[in-house]
Amino acid sequence: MTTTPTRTRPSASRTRGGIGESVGRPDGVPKVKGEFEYSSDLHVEGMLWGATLRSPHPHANIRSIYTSDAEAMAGVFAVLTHEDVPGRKVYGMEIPDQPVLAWEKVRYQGEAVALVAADHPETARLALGKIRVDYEVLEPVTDAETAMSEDAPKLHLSGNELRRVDVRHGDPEAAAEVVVEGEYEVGMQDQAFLGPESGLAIPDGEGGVDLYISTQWLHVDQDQVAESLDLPPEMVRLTLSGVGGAFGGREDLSMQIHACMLALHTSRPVKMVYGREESFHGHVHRHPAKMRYEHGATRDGKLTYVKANLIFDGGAYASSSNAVCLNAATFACGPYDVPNARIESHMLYTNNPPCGAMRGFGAVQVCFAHEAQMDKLAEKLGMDPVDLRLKNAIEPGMKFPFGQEVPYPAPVREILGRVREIPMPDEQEAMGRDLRELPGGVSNTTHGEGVRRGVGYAVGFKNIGFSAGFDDYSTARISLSIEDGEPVVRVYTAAAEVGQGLVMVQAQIARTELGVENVVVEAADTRTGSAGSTSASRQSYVTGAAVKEACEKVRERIFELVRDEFGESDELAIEDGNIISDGREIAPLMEILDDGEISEIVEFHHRATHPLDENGQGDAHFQFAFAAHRAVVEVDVELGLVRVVEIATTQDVGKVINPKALEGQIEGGIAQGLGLALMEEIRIQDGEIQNASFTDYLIPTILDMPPVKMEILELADPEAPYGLKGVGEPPTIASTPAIVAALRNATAMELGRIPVRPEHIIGIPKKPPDELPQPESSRYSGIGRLEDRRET
Amino acid sequence: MPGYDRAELTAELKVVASPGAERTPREQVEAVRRVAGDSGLAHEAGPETTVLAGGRGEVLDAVRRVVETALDAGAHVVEVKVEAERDAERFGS
Amino acid sequence: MQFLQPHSWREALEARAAHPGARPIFGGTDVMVDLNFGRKRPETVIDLTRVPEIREWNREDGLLRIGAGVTYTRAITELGNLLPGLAMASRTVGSPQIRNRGTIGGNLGSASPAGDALPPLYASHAVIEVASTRGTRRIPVGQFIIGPKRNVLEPDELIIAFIMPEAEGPQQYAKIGTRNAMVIAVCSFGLALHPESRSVGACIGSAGPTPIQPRDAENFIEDVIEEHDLWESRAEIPASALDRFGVLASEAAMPIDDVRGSADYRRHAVGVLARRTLTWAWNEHRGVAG
Amino acid sequence: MKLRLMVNGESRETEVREGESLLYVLRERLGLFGSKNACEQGECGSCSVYLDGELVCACLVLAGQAEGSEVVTVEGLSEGERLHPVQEAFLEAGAVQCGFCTPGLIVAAHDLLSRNSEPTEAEVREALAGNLCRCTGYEKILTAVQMAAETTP
Repeated sequence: MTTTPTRTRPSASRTRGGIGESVGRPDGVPKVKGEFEYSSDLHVEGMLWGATLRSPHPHANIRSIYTSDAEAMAGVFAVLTHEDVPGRKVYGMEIPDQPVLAWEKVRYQGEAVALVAADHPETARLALGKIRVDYEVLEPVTDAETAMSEDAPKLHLSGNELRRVDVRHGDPEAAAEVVVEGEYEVGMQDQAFLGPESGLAIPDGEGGVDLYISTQWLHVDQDQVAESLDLPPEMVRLTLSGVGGAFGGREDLSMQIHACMLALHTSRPVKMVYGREESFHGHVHRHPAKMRYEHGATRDGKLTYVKANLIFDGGAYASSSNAVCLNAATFACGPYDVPNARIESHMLYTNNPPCGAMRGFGAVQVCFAHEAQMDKLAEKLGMDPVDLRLKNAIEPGMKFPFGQEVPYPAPVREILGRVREIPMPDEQEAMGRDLRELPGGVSNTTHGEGVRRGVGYAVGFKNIGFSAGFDDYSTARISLSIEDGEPVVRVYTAAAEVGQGLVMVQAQIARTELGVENVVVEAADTRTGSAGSTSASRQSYVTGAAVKEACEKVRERIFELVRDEFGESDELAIEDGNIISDGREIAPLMEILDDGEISEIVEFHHRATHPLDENGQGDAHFQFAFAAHRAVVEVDVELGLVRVVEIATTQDVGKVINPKALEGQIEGGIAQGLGLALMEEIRIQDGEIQNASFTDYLIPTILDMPPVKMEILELADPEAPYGLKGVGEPPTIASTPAIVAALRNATAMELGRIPVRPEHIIGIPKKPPDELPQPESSRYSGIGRLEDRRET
Repeated sequence: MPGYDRAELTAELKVVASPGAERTPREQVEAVRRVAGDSGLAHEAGPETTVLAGGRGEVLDAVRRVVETALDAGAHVVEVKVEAERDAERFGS
Repeated sequence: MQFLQPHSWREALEARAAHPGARPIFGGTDVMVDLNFGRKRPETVIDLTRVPEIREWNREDGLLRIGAGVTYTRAITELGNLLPGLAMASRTVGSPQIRNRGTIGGNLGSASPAGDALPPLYASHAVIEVASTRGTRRIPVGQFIIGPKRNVLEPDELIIAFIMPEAEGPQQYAKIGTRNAMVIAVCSFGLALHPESRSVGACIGSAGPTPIQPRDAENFIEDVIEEHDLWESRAEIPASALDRFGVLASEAAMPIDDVRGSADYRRHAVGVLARRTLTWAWNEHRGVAG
Repeated sequence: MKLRLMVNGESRETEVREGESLLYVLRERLGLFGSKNACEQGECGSCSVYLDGELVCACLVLAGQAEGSEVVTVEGLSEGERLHPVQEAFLEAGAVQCGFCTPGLIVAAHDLLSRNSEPTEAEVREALAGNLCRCTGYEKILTAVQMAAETTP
């Protein structure tokens, strides 16, 4: 019984595979056959292998680098340092502050110091061991508070405070009848995409280079690579290679400049592939945060004010920290009507690994805090937590604390009400169950003892697309032609498909608009104009709109041809490759086009957004997406082990483009939210990552993920193509606080820090380890330590 | 250098330290770095290079102060490259 | 790096004698991780997957003699009834892929305190048989592992088998992990009831430099069972005795703080696991569900 | 050193370095890129292959250990254009997003169904617990395996 894709909604045209259908992935067959080429699979004759020497010290000066031994090794073709950077020696998403290769100073463990190209990865690795770097090790600045203090060492010329965003709204000193305070902390989560950073750089023999790469934004890579190679952008051509997931972790550069430098230096193709340990050091992570909140309300539960002090650890370099700092400030209060607010959002440099974009981008951190506060307030008021949220839910026409009017649709009330209506999973007798349905699973830690059930709710929201004045436009070229007797539409964009299904959405839009079934979405490369970043849940909206408008232009030109030839005046349409005029078939496309090609390019710019003023006021965002979650958990309160029984969610998506792909985004986002709630954290001690491997950085397995019940709302956004909203990030925002709320419900513990560890659930106080375990004697988890690599 | 909140103006200043001056090349670079740092816009961009990133007005003021400091410290040559962000004019200015 | 692939046990011993300290490899679940991560790259590796003798297990004068090459999957499918404790522990190891290759001999070779197969061997007083061209010797498991990742194997010796009694009473194994699959033990506890010898075997895993047998806890509960003549009556063990057993077990633990868990938590959890596994095993002995 | 083995029904021979894993040999020497290198530690399952009929992580098998063995990779499960029911089901159910975990999951699901043709949901979860996926949240993968179980004769 194979289920055929049910057509949930009559698509605009009878052409199959349009908007609203669960169309399959065009790259699906090669992916299930293991023939899809990812950037780590690239192979070309005569290619060399690149490798990166990384600093073992979180903070040190470099006195000198000796490369002669490595250069002398057989099979080594190049050993490069900062002196070999042809152009600008620094790069960065917003501020050029990160060295391509360190020269004077290293600011985080894992920072790139030198490069090697060799004929075998093993040779390259051994060559790294032969490069001697004379470090003067310095005391690292290991947390954001220390970095803020006056006497902390200045990690960058202009000090350690990278950015501060204040939001002042109404009178934050307004009196309140009931006040709740709280301190909240979010650990450093990793994107943990499965495909390692990788790519292949091929010199074109005329000083230029072609780079095949996994990334989220070809053009921002191209600009930074061209700048550091001192080449005009046209001589640095990037093509998207198969991407093994991204979640924000591929927006910054990893090996792009490095591979191109090695390729140009050796005049040989160079492939670079990070292993998992190097990947943990080689990309940015989600910003850890320390947050202090104070909520004031009336006795009957109406919010009076919200005060929040947010401190983010941006790590050694800026990446996209500025934008995360702003996002957090604008979403600090949650989707509630808050008459008075004072928010301070601080972004600090430290010697910890650099942090940047990860799915949720600043909204995840503050949502954990404001939803915990709402539960604390509800408890103090003796109110049901959902009723308290409903009473304060923000609505279109109101003003966000940062001054922007809430645009329609903003269904906070509807999604909260509905998630509560979704039927609860039936209660199971704890004793005598199959081990796999108990906390601890087959590790046999309980047969039902200590198991308590908890239920928790949370609602979150975020901006879709880029904000505060940044114009993240997208470019699309559509070409319609006849190929061996068949009308074919080719879609050209530079938009990165990282697994989210954009290739399907682009094809569905083209089929819906042009009534042609045979649509080919071409490989993304920098020959087409920028499509902006595949992040901020924005591609279906912005690139979708560019594709839609370009198709409309092509369609209009066809109709002009039809009118010239047939003089038709009334409404024309194209269905199944034929021109239709109110039901009557006039002519097949082939006749109109014969062997010509119609091609149009569109650069779509969404509504302009504006920077915030010094009081944090401004129309900073152009679309908002909302999602509510309910989590049911079972906790073994004696051991602190957790089983998530079920997650129910309601989300407003404006218009369902591809039902199955939407469900995949929601279920995948919830899995990452669950991971942050229960197990995911990069543990750092004195600036050093303790768990740079999948052995100790745990992401949810299939045995950790509960069934998901979801209800989708389709309230069309008038400004968006087909009324759609971005869907990628909302599932990761409120799923985490919903799970923690359920844990609090089951255990009555404070749980102010995520990920929640068993120690927190059973109330073992968090105290620093009495003595640091010595490397050999008693440290059992040897894996994931950079120093061990230097023993060989 | 596109990104999220891109700086409207980026200025790259490279001090070509002159060996004969009172102050050593090292001191010339340090002097430049200190005054650049005080502008709140500066990052190191190479052994002798500093980059200033920010709004048009503040960057140009800082460039002037940095060049003056370099000359006072004995350097004869300061290479300056100023780059306006392609879409700068759309910055609601 | 030299790769040797003996096809008989004799050949394997000769290879090991010729290259003292050469690293044996069977499932590769530990050796290969070090190799892939470029850490310990041994001079010589001896692949034991083609040596038939260590893949067998049989009965030998009333005891089970299990080859070092028996994988976790086979421990589950073939030894599930004979050694339920070891089978339970094997089921918590890694994943199907890991269990199909990883061996109990490998666990003994790595001697990691977090090795899942180890507590059941301690709880049933297993003996490890090692051999070299000079001869064979047998070492009780408690004396075989002497420190984190260190055992008493001589540079020219290989582990051939481990010998332990078939389960004569209920056995249990429980392990704490911060995820419901594929986790290295934060701490674990193995327990075996031996009604015929009127003794209780227990072992703490991953909460000390080596697996630890909590002698005081064992002796205490054996005395309680004797005093109330519970082996025969199969009556309930008083709750206070079960709790005391847990306290004594946690006092025997010597945990550290590391990335997987804090020392205080490990101490607490060992106590809870000890009490619960004893409760389940005793209920099974009494023929009561739960 | 020389390595001779059967891969997807064909006998192959290639020169390997002693320290290389079977995964490296499959990918870089035999051009079979279907098995993936997400962790090279046996923690992610993206390199799952059959070795002499057993589901294993190819990254944890030393190349020499596969001498004379029979290896089946994801590329060996479909015949030409005809997909195996498990592959068909993964597409049908929407269980593929970035697809980096897909090859390992398909081999693991193939192994499960060959041993247990009607697995319960709990059995499917335990059998696939060694295959990490970061995009899908596993729901559609469970649906795909149930669908494949129903169609496999």
